[in-house]
Amino acid sequence: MFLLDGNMVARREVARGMFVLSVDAPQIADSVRAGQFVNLGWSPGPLLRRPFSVYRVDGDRIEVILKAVGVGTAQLLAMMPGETISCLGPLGHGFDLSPGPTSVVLVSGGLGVAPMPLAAREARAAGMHVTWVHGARTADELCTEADGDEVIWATDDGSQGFAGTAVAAVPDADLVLACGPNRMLASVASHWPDAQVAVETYMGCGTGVCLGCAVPLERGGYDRACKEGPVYRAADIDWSMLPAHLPYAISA
Amino acid sequence: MFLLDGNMVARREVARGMFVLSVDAPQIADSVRAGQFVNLGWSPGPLLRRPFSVYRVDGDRIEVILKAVGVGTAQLLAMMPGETISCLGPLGHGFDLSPGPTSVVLVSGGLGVAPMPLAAREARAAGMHVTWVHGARTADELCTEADGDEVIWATDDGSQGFAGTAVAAVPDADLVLACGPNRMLASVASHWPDAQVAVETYMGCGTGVCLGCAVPLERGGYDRACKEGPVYRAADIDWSMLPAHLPYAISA
Amino acid sequence: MTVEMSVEVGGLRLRGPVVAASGTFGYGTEVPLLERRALGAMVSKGIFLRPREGTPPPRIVETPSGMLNAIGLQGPGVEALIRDYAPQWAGWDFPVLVNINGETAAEYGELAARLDGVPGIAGLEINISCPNVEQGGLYFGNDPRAAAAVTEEVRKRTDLPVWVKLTPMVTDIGVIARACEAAGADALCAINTFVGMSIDLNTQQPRLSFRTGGLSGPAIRPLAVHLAHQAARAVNIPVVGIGGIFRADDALEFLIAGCAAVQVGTATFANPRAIAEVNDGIAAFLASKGLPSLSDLHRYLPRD
Amino acid sequence: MTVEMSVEVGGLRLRGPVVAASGTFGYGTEVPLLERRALGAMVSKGIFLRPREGTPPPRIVETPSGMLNAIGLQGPGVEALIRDYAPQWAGWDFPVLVNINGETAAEYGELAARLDGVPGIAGLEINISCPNVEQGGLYFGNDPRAAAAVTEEVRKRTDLPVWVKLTPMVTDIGVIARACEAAGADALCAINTFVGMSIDLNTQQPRLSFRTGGLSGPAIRPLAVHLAHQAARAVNIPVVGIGGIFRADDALEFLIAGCAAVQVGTATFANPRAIAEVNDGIAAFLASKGLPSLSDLHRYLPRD
Ligand SMILES: Cc1cc2nc3c(=O)[nH]c(=O)nc-3n(C[C@H](O)[C@H](O)[C@H](O)COP(=O)(O)OP(=O)(O)OC[C@H]3O[C@@H](n4cnc5c(N)ncnc54)[C@H](O)[C@@H]3O)c2cc1C
Ligand SMILES: Cc1cc2nc3c(=O)[nH]c(=O)nc-3n(C[C@H](O)[C@H](O)[C@H](O)COP(=O)(O)OP(=O)(O)OC[C@H]3O[C@@H](n4cnc5c(N)ncnc54)[C@H](O)[C@@H]3O)c2cc1C
Ligand SMILES: Cc1cc2nc3c(=O)[nH]c(=O)nc-3n(C[C@H](O)[C@H](O)[C@H](O)COP(=O)(O)O)c2cc1C
Ligand SMILES: Cc1cc2nc3c(=O)[nH]c(=O)nc-3n(C[C@H](O)[C@H](O)[C@H](O)COP(=O)(O)O)c2cc1C
Ligand code: FES
Ligand code: FES
Repeated sequence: MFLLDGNMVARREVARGMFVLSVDAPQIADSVRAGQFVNLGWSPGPLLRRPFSVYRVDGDRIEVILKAVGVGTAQLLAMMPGETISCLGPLGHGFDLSPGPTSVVLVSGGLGVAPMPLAAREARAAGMHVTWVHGARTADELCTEADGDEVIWATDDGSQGFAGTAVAAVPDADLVLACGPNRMLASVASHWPDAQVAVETYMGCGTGVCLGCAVPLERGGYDRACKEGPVYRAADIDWSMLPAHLPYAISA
Repeated sequence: MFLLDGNMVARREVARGMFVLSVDAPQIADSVRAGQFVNLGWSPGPLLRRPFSVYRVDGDRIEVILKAVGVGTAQLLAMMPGETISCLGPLGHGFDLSPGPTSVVLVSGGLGVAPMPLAAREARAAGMHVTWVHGARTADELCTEADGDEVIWATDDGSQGFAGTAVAAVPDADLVLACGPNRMLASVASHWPDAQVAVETYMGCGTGVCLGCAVPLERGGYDRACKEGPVYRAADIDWSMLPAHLPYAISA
Repeated sequence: MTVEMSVEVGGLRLRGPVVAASGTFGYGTEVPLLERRALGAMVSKGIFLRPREGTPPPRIVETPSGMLNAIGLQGPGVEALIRDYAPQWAGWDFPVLVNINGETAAEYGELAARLDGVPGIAGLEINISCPNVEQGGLYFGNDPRAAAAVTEEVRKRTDLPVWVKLTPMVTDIGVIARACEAAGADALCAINTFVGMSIDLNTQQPRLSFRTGGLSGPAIRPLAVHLAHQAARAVNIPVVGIGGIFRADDALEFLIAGCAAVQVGTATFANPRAIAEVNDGIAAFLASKGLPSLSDLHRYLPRD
Repeated sequence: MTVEMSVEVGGLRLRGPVVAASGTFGYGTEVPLLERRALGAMVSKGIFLRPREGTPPPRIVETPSGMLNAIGLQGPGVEALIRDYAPQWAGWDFPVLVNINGETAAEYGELAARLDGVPGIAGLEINISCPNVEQGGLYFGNDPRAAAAVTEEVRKRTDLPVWVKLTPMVTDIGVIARACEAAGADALCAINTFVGMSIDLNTQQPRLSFRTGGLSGPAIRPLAVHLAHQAARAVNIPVVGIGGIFRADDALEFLIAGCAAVQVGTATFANPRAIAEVNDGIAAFLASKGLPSLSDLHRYLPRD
């Protein structure tokens, strides 16, 4: 875990209202694994840091992908290159992509695309064939930066690719990885109990000390999304107790 | 009184660490009188607005002069041209420069120079001869934009002009106008009871509703700096009860 | 869609649920920018029987998302208020309540009697966050008996609607709320400021000349929503929610938490159009949810 | 200039005045970035006799300059704490206090007895902001008798230093402070979080599953400084100031207001180096004022 003041160096739009920020954060870029996240702070900014999956790594830079869904994300997107963002990370426990499976499907809804480029990189390094399934409400909300051996688009309104949810478009594979609104992940869990899913919760600290990020478990009790998670075996979560109405979920 | 979202169009340095911001605010630029102020707000910014004298007017633009003395002023100076500042004003009761006197001295210490360019303009319009007396600790803290028929510099360390306070350098005149740390104004009051001084207080609203900006009066009771002030007849203020330790006073 | 925003609060019909809070709106004569059409009512700056000079400066200090104030209830006294302001209020199209203050229950009663029947004065708001000199300076609002005594005294001396403004720094606001209800209050206002202190590191003394001040602003909003909710659960008269309302969403939290109306204070300092924006935002929210009137808004008031 | 920063607080000598607050630092094993040299002491997450699952999510919500939390005192219970954490603490170079919680005074007493003499445990902090099941759920900390009863019970069952952590939502914190002092507390900690509520406009329900939560962070600092000051004026034992400390200047407000030491909580979430920065900033301030030691700092404690 590192705490770095990173220079925000660039921003690009990858779907309607969806942007990628690049931030200089060498030690984090070096050590981050797919599914891990960074907790970002800036000044003047909100009191608490904001958690974001690391989207890509480019040399000394990490990238995060986001939309403006509230005060913090709006401020991040209003920043100019050259401004400083404090980066705490890498945090949490990412996807397990150790060699073994021969094929993997990366399923994402909306901003759930965030951890997938790193997952694709690691899966390929482990010798897997990567199918990328990405869904959104409509064509112009699809993140254009697809990164799979095979790519399947899904839109609720049928405006591009498969007409329906990303989950409904998933082909057979040895391994399923998913990220998106908790509602979507609950549906993944019912199809593929062994899928690895990256969940979202409100977070206080991101480092395991506040117990704010409770993930209700099937076996009873709670885990910390920031420490034991955010990636879980889908069937291990008690989905009925995980809130589905976080802002991110609304906008996805 | 107007409430305008003004575009910040330019910034220039006029002394070490002392800057002038230009903000588009047509109705305020049109109607402001010397000694009046604007209450500035921005987002994300502090809860309360920050009061600043109008320094100059340039077409549709008003100018304010400031140093970074705390959170709010630091944020203002970190802004880029193109950002928006909410301007409430003109506020308060400025200098009385109706025709009559033939000569006026404008005495300022440090940032107390703020209301003087407008005062010089109005005094000249009323046919007065304007002497500009401006003091600071040292030469590079003097605001370089002098604007009088005659200009007297004063520095505590003697590095430019008169060695000593601005007050000590004041020549004879019909009228004395002063602005600066409250400590300095108290000294003006003891020399020229009829001087017009612009005082500073903490302000809540700037519009007369909160009673936060109390100015203790010689005759007892309190006036509102934002409504009856900020300009007073020097001898009308009970200087012993007016705090002298506001940040602005420290930095002047 | 036009939304019915009027509401009946403790004997007064307000055209909208947004009221200007005492001490943050002067006597209603100062803020020219405000769109008055949006004002449900106004509460005037707190008044005593006699004129008061107030406290020496500094009187205010900013804190994170809030401010402390110690104005000391500066004011001209009730006679000047009746002479200088009430006649103006009589011509306005929204009701004006006077915020009354005293050092003994009898003083509150005298004020009530003096203000009763004066044209322009639509109601009284009792500020019980005043030190009770007969009880060694303890706030009236901290003790259910003292709060009830003041309310009763005022109730006896006037036919005007009586709102009682509760103090937040109590162990159980429900107890005080019920005591005031039983003593004849027509509505309760929750809450007044919290006592706070800020220290100047240079002088190593409090920043405020009065040492302590009342904390207002968004910082206290979650506390205020909770206390207003507790008060609303405890009584059957309307509760007016106050504390840190800057935007319509903030006001809606109080309304959903069981308040009949809200007051906006500190926000007016930062944004002289705050009251209008809050009012219009509430109407827009109701419209977006398809609710024809404010009274159709769901109130969250479990009585467990 | 090196400044002497050590301080004696309620039976413990701390190398510096900055303590990690309960519930914001886990069991001290999680935050790797912190420069531990700056820790005066640490208070562990609140513990009950038996394991507790805690409340369902959402457990936290951000508010202006603050946050609400309702963790529900999730924890492994005292036996697991003694087994898993105390042995680690025994090797650390700063004292660890355990924050103890119960539903009856007897439960607090049992916890104290169980923790007494365990290597690695340097002291106890009694969290009296717990509902007293024998008193219908009223907080122990709201009633001087209940607060004293808990303190006495714990005092009887342990030789460890006993700190009592006061709850802020009381009419007069001085009364509770004196009751705890008389019952044998070695130090007082002021304050715990304030109860608050935040409402989700979409669901028209509280955002927290527990409905209410504790407000912490800079929003409450002016209130906390006032309450810590009131407590420090009321008693002769040391008071540890808590509430919204993010920077050294904030801590200095509490120290000048009469506190012997401070605790830093929420700040650690935003800045994992906060404790070190606060500690170093206090030393720098003392040096800049030419004060050789923390004990030379002026305390502002008028007893009028
Ligand atoms: C492990 C993890 C990884 C994430 N990765 C991404 C990502 O790559 N891209 C992305 O756009 N978003 C991501 N999110 C969600 C993102 O953190 C929130 O959208 C963001 O915090 C909202 O902040 P705001 O100030 O704009 O919203 P506001 O609603 O104004 O925030 C208010 C509070 O709610 C919290 N909050 C709001 N929404 C969420 C949410 N969905 N999840 C967690 N906390 C929330 C904020 O942190 C803050 O405390 C991730 C969340 C988690 C937990
Ligand atoms: C009528 C009037 C005109 C002014 N004109 C100018 C000017 O032209 N140029 C200039 O640089 N400054 C001027 N000031 C002072 C300026 O308002 C303060 O320096 C500024 O508010 C400090 O804000 P901050 O956030 O940087 O400081 P902080 O110390 O962080 O502010 C904290 C709080 O203190 C208040 N405050 C701090 N210092 C002062 C002060 N000296 N006067 C009033 N409130 C203060 C702030 O408004 C805020 O509420 C004027 C003040 C008044 C009352
Ligand atoms: C400067 C100031 C003066 C106040 N004066 C009074 C007063 O005279 N009487 C009163 O009952 N409340 C007074 N209040 C309290 C407000 O009416 C209101 O209850 C409180 O500020 C919380 O609301 P807010 O956060 O919207 O400001 C005052 C508040 C402020 C900030
Ligand atoms: C997430 C969280 C958990 C907490 N858990 C406890 C606890 O278990 N026991 C306790 O006495 N206080 C607990 N507190 C209160 C803090 O110790 C502290 O008193 C409070 O947060 C105010 O300080 P701060 O503003 O610096 O955070 C908790 C606070 C937070 C934010
Ligand atoms: S966010 Fe604090 S423990 Fe996970
Ligand atoms: S600043 Fe509010 S009355 Fe002057």
